[in-house]
Amino acid sequence: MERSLRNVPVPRSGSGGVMSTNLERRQQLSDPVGRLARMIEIREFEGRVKALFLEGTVSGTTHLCEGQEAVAVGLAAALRPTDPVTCTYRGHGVALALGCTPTAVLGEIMGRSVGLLGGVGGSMHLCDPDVGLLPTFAIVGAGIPVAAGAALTAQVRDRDDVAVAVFGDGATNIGAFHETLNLAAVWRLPVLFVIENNLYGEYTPLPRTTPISDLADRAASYAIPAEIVDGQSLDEVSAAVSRAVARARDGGGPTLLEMKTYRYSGHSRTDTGPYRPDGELEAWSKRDPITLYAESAGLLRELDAIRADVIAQLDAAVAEVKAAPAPPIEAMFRNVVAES
Amino acid sequence: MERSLRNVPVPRSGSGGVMSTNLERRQQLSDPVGRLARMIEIREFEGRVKALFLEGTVSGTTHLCEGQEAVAVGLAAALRPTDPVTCTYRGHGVALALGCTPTAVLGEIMGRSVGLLGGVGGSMHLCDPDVGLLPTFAIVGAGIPVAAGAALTAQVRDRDDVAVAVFGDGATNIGAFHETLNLAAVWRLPVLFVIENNLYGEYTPLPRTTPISDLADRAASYAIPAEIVDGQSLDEVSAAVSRAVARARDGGGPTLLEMKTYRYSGHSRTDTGPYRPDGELEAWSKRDPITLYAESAGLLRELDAIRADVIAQLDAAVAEVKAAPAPPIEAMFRNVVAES
Amino acid sequence: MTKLRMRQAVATALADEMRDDPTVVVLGEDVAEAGGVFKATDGLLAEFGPKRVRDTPISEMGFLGAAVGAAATGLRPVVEIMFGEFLGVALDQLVTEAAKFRYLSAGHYPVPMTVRVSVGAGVGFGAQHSQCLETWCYATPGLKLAVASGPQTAYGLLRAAIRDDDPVVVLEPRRLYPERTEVTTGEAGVIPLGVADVRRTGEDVTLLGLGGTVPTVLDAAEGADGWTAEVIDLRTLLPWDVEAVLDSVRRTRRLVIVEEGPFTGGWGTEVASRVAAELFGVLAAPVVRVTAPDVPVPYAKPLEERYVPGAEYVREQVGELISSGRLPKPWWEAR
Amino acid sequence: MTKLRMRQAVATALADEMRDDPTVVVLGEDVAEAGGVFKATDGLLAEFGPKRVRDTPISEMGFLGAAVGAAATGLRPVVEIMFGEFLGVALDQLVTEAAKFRYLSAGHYPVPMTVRVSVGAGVGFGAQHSQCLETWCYATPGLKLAVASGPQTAYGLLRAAIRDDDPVVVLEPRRLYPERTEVTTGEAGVIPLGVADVRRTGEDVTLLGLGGTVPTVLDAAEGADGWTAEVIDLRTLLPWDVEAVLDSVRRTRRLVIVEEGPFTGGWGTEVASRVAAELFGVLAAPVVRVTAPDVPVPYAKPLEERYVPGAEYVREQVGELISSGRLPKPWWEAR
Ligand SMILES: Cc1ncc(C[n+]2csc(CCOP(=O)(O)OP(=O)(O)O)c2C)c(N)n1
Ligand SMILES: Cc1ncc(C[n+]2csc(CCOP(=O)(O)OP(=O)(O)O)c2C)c(N)n1
Ligand SMILES: [Mg+2]
Ligand SMILES: [Mg+2]
Repeated sequence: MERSLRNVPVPRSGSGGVMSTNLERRQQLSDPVGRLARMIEIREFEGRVKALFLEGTVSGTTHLCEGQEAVAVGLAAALRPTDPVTCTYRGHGVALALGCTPTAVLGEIMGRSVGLLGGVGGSMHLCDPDVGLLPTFAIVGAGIPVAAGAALTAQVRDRDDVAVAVFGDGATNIGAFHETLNLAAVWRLPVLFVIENNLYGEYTPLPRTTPISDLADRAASYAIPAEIVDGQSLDEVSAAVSRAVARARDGGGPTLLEMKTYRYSGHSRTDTGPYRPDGELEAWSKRDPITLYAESAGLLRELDAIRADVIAQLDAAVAEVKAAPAPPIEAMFRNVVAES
Repeated sequence: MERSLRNVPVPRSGSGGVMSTNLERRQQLSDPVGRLARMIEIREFEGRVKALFLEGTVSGTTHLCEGQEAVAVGLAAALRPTDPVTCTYRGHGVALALGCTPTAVLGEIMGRSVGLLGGVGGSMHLCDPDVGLLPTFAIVGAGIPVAAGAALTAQVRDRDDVAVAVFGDGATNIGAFHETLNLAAVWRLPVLFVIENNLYGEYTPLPRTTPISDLADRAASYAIPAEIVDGQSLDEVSAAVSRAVARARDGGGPTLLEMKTYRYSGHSRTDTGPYRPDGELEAWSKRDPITLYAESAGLLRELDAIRADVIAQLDAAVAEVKAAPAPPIEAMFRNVVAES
Repeated sequence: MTKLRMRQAVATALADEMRDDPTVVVLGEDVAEAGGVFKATDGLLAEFGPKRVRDTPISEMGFLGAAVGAAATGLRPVVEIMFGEFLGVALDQLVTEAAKFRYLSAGHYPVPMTVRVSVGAGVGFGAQHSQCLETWCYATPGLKLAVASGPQTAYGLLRAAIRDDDPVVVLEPRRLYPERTEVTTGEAGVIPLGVADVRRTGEDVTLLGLGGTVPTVLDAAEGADGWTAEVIDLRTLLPWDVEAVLDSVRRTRRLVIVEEGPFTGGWGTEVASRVAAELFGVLAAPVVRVTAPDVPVPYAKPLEERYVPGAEYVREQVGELISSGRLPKPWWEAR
Repeated sequence: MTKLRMRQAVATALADEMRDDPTVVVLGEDVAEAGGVFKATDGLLAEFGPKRVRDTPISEMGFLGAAVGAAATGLRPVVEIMFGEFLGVALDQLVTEAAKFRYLSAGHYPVPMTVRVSVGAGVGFGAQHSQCLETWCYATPGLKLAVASGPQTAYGLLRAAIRDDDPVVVLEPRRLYPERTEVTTGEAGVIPLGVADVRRTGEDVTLLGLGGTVPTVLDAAEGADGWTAEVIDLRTLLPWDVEAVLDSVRRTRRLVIVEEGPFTGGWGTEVASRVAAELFGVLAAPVVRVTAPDVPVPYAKPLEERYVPGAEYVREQVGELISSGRLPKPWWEAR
């Protein structure tokens, strides 16, 4: 008995300071202003990451999610911090939405000791057990079965957690997607499969790799419920997730949710998306999730003030991270295996 | 140009003797008596393999297909010998149907030099390029993408071959199934996916691993046509395969065919199928493919004579194999890499 | 002490851990209702019920990945991979996810998962169901790998693996499942990971076996004529017990490693290269790797029997090494 | 001779083979329209069209398996695996199917398939996109494995791989894609598989590099003080050029192998164990493996830079070996 307690993740201390902690930040999503602010934060955060990458301050790679903010925030708002989430390399937005601080996320992206993993992970590897974020995955599809496993824990240990796997449209063509949806259906696991259908896998548009256009249709192969969701509407995202979560907590098993969304930036690094047809980006920008939500929540007039606030905080975070040291060489030897 | 010719499989010499050659045997399927005789041959062959296994003459493992004869023979009858086929470890029936001689198949199962691979492969590894049989697969699902690749060759080289993957119901839960159907759909490959749905994957009934009962329904995920076929009716199998083959040769792309069938024996080796509900085997036996075909083809009265003939030939084959030597030690070093 | 077949020792270890720790669950194809195709999970469903003992679809990537997620969040799953080769459809979850989860979570999501894998030749299963494949796990920091060599090690290593807070692969040579010996069960039977076992003492040479080659090596030592061998069962390959092996070889000054897989790139290269480097100048003869030839595992019985190194062949190689001081040629080069 | 970046050398090799042989096709994620994420297939779609140059879904098992089937029936597919780790979701098709097809078809269905794989650290891609993973292909009779070390070898080995009648994996260290050197193209530029290349002659030690460590090793030899090194680019790991390495070490009597991956179980164990055994009594010092430490590849720049062995570190290790005759400690043990 005692031994198994070692499995329970140890809460990590927030990066503290005057900023809110990760759990406080999660709590802020219960309020419309908090949700709007978080979407703006993600947008502005990604802009800064792009600039830092282009100036050479961030090395390796980054995958930005501007345009997809409503999915991240709408999802996080409908979950509890104890609900485990797996996500991809395109995870900055989900991490921030779940509550990770900009300092901790940017710190990781820039490989600094203030990062979520102290800088040994990088942009594709974010993690924060306090808010349910399992290590994000750089392998397409790999997080899908892992989320099902987290749901298995809930089922076996009689917890009412619901696990969530967030992944892209392109990931629906990989074997792990198929195997996991089938397994989750057979075992009636409390898990949500959330597709961020942003129309592209890297530089290739969906129709060139996938013979159907509504990926939610694939749920029929596993007899599980599915919904197509307007991924640009935070409220619709939250509502759909809430419905699915309620069913799962109730023993009703898995759900597949297809969020129709769009990424404004290219796939990664310096990609600008030259493969996109003219006007596509503009058309999607007309349904920008931040504007849509500000409108529907009656917050259009507060928008500038909120943005100014967010920017001030982000600028402070950027400064903090830039001033932070890289991890010591020693850090690469930690957490390889259990200390004996 | 010349180099690529090395890719063309070199026809192997049949095992000869008074028996028909593999290509002659394939030709025999154009005749109803030939088809009936072949189904009986498979039934009787498997019975002999089982006995040889139980007496200890066959080592390792065997997977028998009694009850599934109409799928094997109906399929083979609707294909050309140049159409490439991938099949599983449960491949004795398909190999015999395609034309491999009983001596060559049993020789392989018994690890003798007269076997299809000279005895280095065993029961799970049969192969005969003359009749289109690629090496059979011991890994569930592995033959599915390989068949798609054979179809790719046809497409790129402008051949009108149609490739076929034969696999079990259980294999529809593995990633390779999903990935390949999607790929074949996107590329409109001339390939048939043939599910032998015999209701069990090893000792586990389908409903315990799969949340839907008609596996053909999974074709919708890839927007490809599918049919549910009475796998106990040779004529229906042949008709469905012929329709799908015609579409594929015509550039119409892949088809998924679900053959509803049943294996009379257990999964492998000494398994007797104790996990099957009472009466299930008896119910299926009432729709025995051999009897059904003899009836529909008006060959009931010829049945005994045909069987006697088949048995005589099989007994001769068993004797031939038993008398044949094991391969020399040297054989294990052949065909590892190209001889330089 | 009770007499157990290796497959029973596995089932007993599982049951003992499941009784001690309610978070231990068992997953795999046909492990529940059927008790495993090798009967190594027999009786578990009856005792622990369908929540903790689960048959899976044929979806190795799916259920191995589920085990990773379950382990990271509060269970100790034990997964059965029926034949080693099936890891080839699921390796990502083992080496790229599970092995790196602790690192990529700053220690917050360890993966206390055990993966039991049946391996090896000698039972006539052919080229795709007979390999050992230890090297698929090589060069993977974060992963541990133990190999059973009979009922006692199957029991003791498995219990240690389940208790370990990192992902551990336990290979079970399938031709040993029917082997029956006395087994110490309970705490006294648990075998710590990373510790080799000197099975027999001797003077002239250290014979190192792992898994399926341990019985062979003991046999070879037993029948030796003119020399005596210290026999070590390495038991754990990742991490392996460098000190125990060096200690022995420092005394015997000769090392012969017996492996069941192909020569090129086999697991023994790790041990051989390390020992040759650390004991340079101490060794009286080159380190010898007695292995199978570089071919896929052949099916026909006489070929498969020749493929797997046998006790007689080991004795010949050792004898030649000791008498000549030179590297003996393997049988397939002497052909 | 033209100056080419390594990624251009790859594209040129592909184009040259595709012109010579209409059965050569190229498959992979984003290899067609985008010309590859590393631009190593740039221009092929324009010249050879969509029938022969194909973007695939994200389905490594599916398209690698399709390549196996295509190769067995009359094409010579070249598959791009974008990052080495992705083989973890498709390994079965490579090692259990492709590598054994010739054997399991009595020679009738060889698999002349080439798998190009970008590998290695040094570009900040983190723990799941930075490994070399040569050992996943180890102990796999039937498979060949070559590793590019710059534009010329990328060109020459790839052409040989495509022409080879067996499945060949070609690893391309991704941090070398931008490297630009003179390249001999055409027949004269083809490099046979299985043949190592002596890049520099010297007397005191043989430095063996593979892929990404070849530039490091050349650099180390260049700046050596008080000793001279013979530098070998192994070029092919399966099968490796045993004779060339033995020849060199017979002369220098010292061997230092430089690897980019973790110490335990790295590819160098194969070479080290073989050389130590064959040249027992000839070596003047133990064979040294200079490697990365046994940790996942860290992201932060100073850590990643320390992780990958650099020229200076190689020189230190060699210097210590030569002066002391003893095995130098790796930097992480000296910490
Ligand atoms: C198994 C695997 N194959 C390929 C890749 C390379 N890759 C990284 S992201 C990506 C596109 C994924 O597209 P999608 O799933 O739609 O997610 P998005 O990036 O659009 O969010 C690819 C192919 C990978 N990381 N893992
Ligand atoms: C990847 C993989 N996993 C598991 C197995 C073990 N196995 C062999 S046959 C089989 C059942 C397959 O069932 P099905 O696909 O329905 O075919 P059937 O045997 O009924 O013809 C299993 C699980 C395997 N060979 N390969
Ligand atoms: Mg996408
Ligand atoms: Mg079945």
